[in-house]
Amino acid sequence: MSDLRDLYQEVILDHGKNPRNFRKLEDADHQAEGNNPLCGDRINLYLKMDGEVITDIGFQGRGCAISTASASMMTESVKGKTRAEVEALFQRFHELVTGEAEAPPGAPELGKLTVFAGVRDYPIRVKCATLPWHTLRAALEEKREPVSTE
Amino acid sequence: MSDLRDLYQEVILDHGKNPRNFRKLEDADHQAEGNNPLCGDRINLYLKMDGEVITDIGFQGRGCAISTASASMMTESVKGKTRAEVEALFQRFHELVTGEAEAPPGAPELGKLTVFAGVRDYPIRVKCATLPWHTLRAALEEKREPVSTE
Amino acid sequence: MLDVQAIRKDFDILGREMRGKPLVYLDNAATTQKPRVVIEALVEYYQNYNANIHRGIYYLSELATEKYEHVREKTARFIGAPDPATIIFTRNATEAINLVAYAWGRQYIEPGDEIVLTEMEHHSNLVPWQLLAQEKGARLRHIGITEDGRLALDDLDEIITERTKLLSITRMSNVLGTINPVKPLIDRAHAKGAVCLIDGAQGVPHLPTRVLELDCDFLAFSAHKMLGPTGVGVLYGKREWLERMPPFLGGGDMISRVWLDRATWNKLPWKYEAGTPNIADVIAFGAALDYLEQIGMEAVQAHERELTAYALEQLSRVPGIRIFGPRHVEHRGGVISFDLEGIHPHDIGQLLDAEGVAIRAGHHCCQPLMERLDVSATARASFYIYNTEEEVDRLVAAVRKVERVFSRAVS
Amino acid sequence: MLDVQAIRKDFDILGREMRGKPLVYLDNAATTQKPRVVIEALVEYYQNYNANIHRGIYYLSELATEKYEHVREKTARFIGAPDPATIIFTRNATEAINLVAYAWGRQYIEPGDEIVLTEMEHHSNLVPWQLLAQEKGARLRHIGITEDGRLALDDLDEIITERTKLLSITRMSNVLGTINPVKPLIDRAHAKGAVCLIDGAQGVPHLPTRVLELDCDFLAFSAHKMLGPTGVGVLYGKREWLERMPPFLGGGDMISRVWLDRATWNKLPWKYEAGTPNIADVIAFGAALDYLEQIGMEAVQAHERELTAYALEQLSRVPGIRIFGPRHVEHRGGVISFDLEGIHPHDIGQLLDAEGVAIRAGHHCCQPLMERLDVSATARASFYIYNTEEEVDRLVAAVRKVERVFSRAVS
Ligand SMILES: Cc1ncc(COP(=O)(O)O)c(C=O)c1O
Ligand SMILES: Cc1ncc(COP(=O)(O)O)c(C=O)c1O
Ligand code: FES
Ligand code: FES
Repeated sequence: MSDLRDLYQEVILDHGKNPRNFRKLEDADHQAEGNNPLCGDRINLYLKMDGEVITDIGFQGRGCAISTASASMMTESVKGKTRAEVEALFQRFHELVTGEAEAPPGAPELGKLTVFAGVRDYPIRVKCATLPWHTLRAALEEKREPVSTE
Repeated sequence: MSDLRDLYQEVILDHGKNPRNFRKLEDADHQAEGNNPLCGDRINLYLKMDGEVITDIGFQGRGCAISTASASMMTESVKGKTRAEVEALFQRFHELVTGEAEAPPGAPELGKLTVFAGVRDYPIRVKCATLPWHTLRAALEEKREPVSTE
Repeated sequence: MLDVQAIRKDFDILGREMRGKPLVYLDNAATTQKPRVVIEALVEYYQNYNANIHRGIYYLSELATEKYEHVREKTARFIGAPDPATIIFTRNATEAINLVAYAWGRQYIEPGDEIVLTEMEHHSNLVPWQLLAQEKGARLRHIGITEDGRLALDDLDEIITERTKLLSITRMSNVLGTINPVKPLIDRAHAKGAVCLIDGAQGVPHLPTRVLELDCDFLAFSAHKMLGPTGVGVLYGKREWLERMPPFLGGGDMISRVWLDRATWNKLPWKYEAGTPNIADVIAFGAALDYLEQIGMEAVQAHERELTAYALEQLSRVPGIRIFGPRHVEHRGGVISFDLEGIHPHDIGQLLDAEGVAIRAGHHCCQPLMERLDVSATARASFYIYNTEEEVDRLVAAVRKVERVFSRAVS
Repeated sequence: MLDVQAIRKDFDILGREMRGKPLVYLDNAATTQKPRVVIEALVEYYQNYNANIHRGIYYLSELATEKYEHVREKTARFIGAPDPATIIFTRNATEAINLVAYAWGRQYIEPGDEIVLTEMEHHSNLVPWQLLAQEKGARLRHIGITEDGRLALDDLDEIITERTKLLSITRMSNVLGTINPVKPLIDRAHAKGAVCLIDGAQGVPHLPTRVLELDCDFLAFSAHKMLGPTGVGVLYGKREWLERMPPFLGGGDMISRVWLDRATWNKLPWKYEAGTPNIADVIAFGAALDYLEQIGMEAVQAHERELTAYALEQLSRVPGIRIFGPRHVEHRGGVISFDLEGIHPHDIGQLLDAEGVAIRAGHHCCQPLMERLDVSATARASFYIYNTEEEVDRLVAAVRKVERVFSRAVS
């Protein structure tokens, strides 16, 4: 499965199997639900904010390795960031996985998230990788309707 | 139009242009309406019977050369015939135009009607040739519903 | 101008014979022929990447999905619709109109409402509204036609009123060739608050179409009348209507979530595409659109107009002929209905067939119009990009021959 | 037994590569591949006699009409229907079911009536009835399923009752592979006076089908799942129902006479076929039917059963695998749904794709069944006449590899 190594990198497989921050925050002050209509997978995202800054974040739901790893690594990346920083990060991530921009591996802002670069060759899986991010944005905007990735 | 000579024989063109018995019988005791759903053409048939014998017959309506000629020549052939004779004649005519049986030109029962043998090569026109006959049978059976050729 | 000889080379069927004579195909209003690229697109699909689309996670399915959805974008561009999600693929124009009659009509038409049609509509733009009107207790109104086959606009104020909920009219008559002034009619109907559907089955294949300029709420047409395969129709609809309307057919692909007793709907356009779509033919339709776009719809229209002017002139000299529809070529597309005195159109068609000339004879799915013209049928020749003046000459010669054969019989 | 190697030669696509590996196509429940004769039938039609059918009075149109109607006879014969007029061509199985829901359902379903479905139905056999039930105030009932994915028939007396107006069930599950005992269920529903529709989308392509023996009132299926082109579905209906039901779509061809404000209907089967049909694809479907008939549906079923038994055996040895559906191969067709512990089916599908193995991952348009199985999706391999044991081996090897790749990550 040589070509697939790019998609299923070790770190993705690891986060897919052992997602970090996989928990409901009982005292969340922001939350949102996201779903991927293509596969029916869902994610619930919970946030605690201090002003503009995300102080805690957790998620639950079921999804594939890509979406679970993306959610897991996203929670790690955004903790302690402001809304504006998250938004900027989302833009870079989106460019990375859709292949709109060539992010050199290790692009400073993205950090470990560059492992998702392989997704760009699998259009259907782009939705998997971005689902947690769309849901995060919805939580920040306090959307009530579940968001979906289309 | 050499191949078409068989279909549009002189006698058919003549009856098509100058149909015989093209009139409504005001004192008809049997009548029926027929229509060809393929083209929307219609024919009205009027009969006077004496017991089992057709003593007078007329038709009206609009149709192509084939159906008009067929109606015209049919009226000439069945006048004076009994129901049973008409039914036998219809069977022979049907075999002729559908090509189910090879009727040698001038087959005695069919008489002049053998000019319709050419119809067999044009499946769509079989309905034109048989429309008057279906309508005649309906008139004999005193059907109230308009008949159609399918 | 079109390079018609080059175009003809793309259509193998035009080189074949019919009844031993070179085929002259003049039944384009019924269906057009298909260029080689369209046929090849079908073969390529089935030989290389046939797979069911949407949600397939393997390469063939991804490719098929991408190609299928790409044709939606092409279709949108072809009619000037900015948003591909407003393009719904159906089986044919007829189904597209029925979709509106069911999904929009059952929701928004109420007793006493009026639906405005014309006397020249195709059965496909009459019967769905009759069924709807009967079900809802609505009333059908019909814009009449003038002696030369144009819409009679004099008493329009009485027909399009506050009670009008829908105006559904053809862009171009498939019998008379009349090109209708749909834009001012749409404006008038909109001013009264009505919704407007354009039956583009004849319009879209022959005239440049910009839905935003027309401002129609819905537009229906068929791929097979514009070089595409059979089995594909298109419904364009304004997003606001497509969002508000309930779905039409229920099933796979048109849903978002399904429970045993209820369901929620997919986004546009999939909300209206239930079950496995006609994948191969939609993809091949893309090749037809490319072909037409390369020629340019202005050029298509100009070519047909020239041919029609020539045919009208030549045909009008045939003894006993009667030509229906507008006298001036600016008011018509490449469709010419005619009859010959005392000769049934089916006999004309049969005799032309023997000459290798394929035309249509019949009511052309416009029985009320036949009634209005006081005929049971007409003979109809209709042109497309590959037809030539020589073919018109063959038509005219054949029609003259019909006339001679039959006049012999009168003597 | 089938000569599978000879069969494979008729399918060019089976010789191609996917992701650099020879293609193993195991998504036949979604759509099958098409043999060369089917593709050739399309090309032949478009190159030689493409024309609109019915009422065309020239040679091409007569030929096209004859071929199109001839396929109706073939279709009738294929399912043992004595009368070709009881065969209606639609776009797909989904449209065929919706036709019944609209034309029959709107006429005969009343408030309080019950419609009996099962928990394993495809969305296409759920959503149309949900829409109907909501509109009419009818109630949906569902036959449940057992642990091994068969219909739970214990409480049938409570489900099929005097209130049952319709039983609509699938002959074979597209997820579990379960072949349902439709005949006794139909008899039971008939005894209560209900009408019975069989969703034959999976059944007809894989099992011999005799409608007279089944005694179903309606049967729906799709050409594209049985070697035919996309864009063709079939509805078989008993003549008494097709005669009594109102039409579904209104438009050209389905009428007898049309006035401006009303119309009368054409005879069967045309009453239900509005507008230009999918002529080319119906004709090509004829070639698919010939192909299957030549093989024989008993042989098709036997081949699939053998392959399924082998696959079940091999797959069941993969660590962490869970196989859904009946354990015994007599109760199932060639569809195997499975998952691997802790691995999402989409990841399985993706990794199999990289091995050249095309399977489907997802809810397979059966969300309520997924709910019942307590999964969000399954991976599904499904077979047809051209699949081999070697391909099953490739599948199994690939699944094992998936398992290894992912278990690495746990360590
Ligand atoms: C059991 C079943 N019913 C109905 C359908 C719908 O078939 P189509 O998408 O061809 O309309 C399918 C196909 O996915 C199926 O498997
Ligand atoms: C004006 C018009 N409307 C609608 C239709 C119906 O098109 P289709 O048969 O492709 O549905 C036609 C085609 O005959 C037409 O000419
Ligand atoms: S497959 Fe569902 S989110 Fe990836
Ligand atoms: S064409 Fe109408 S009866 Fe012959």
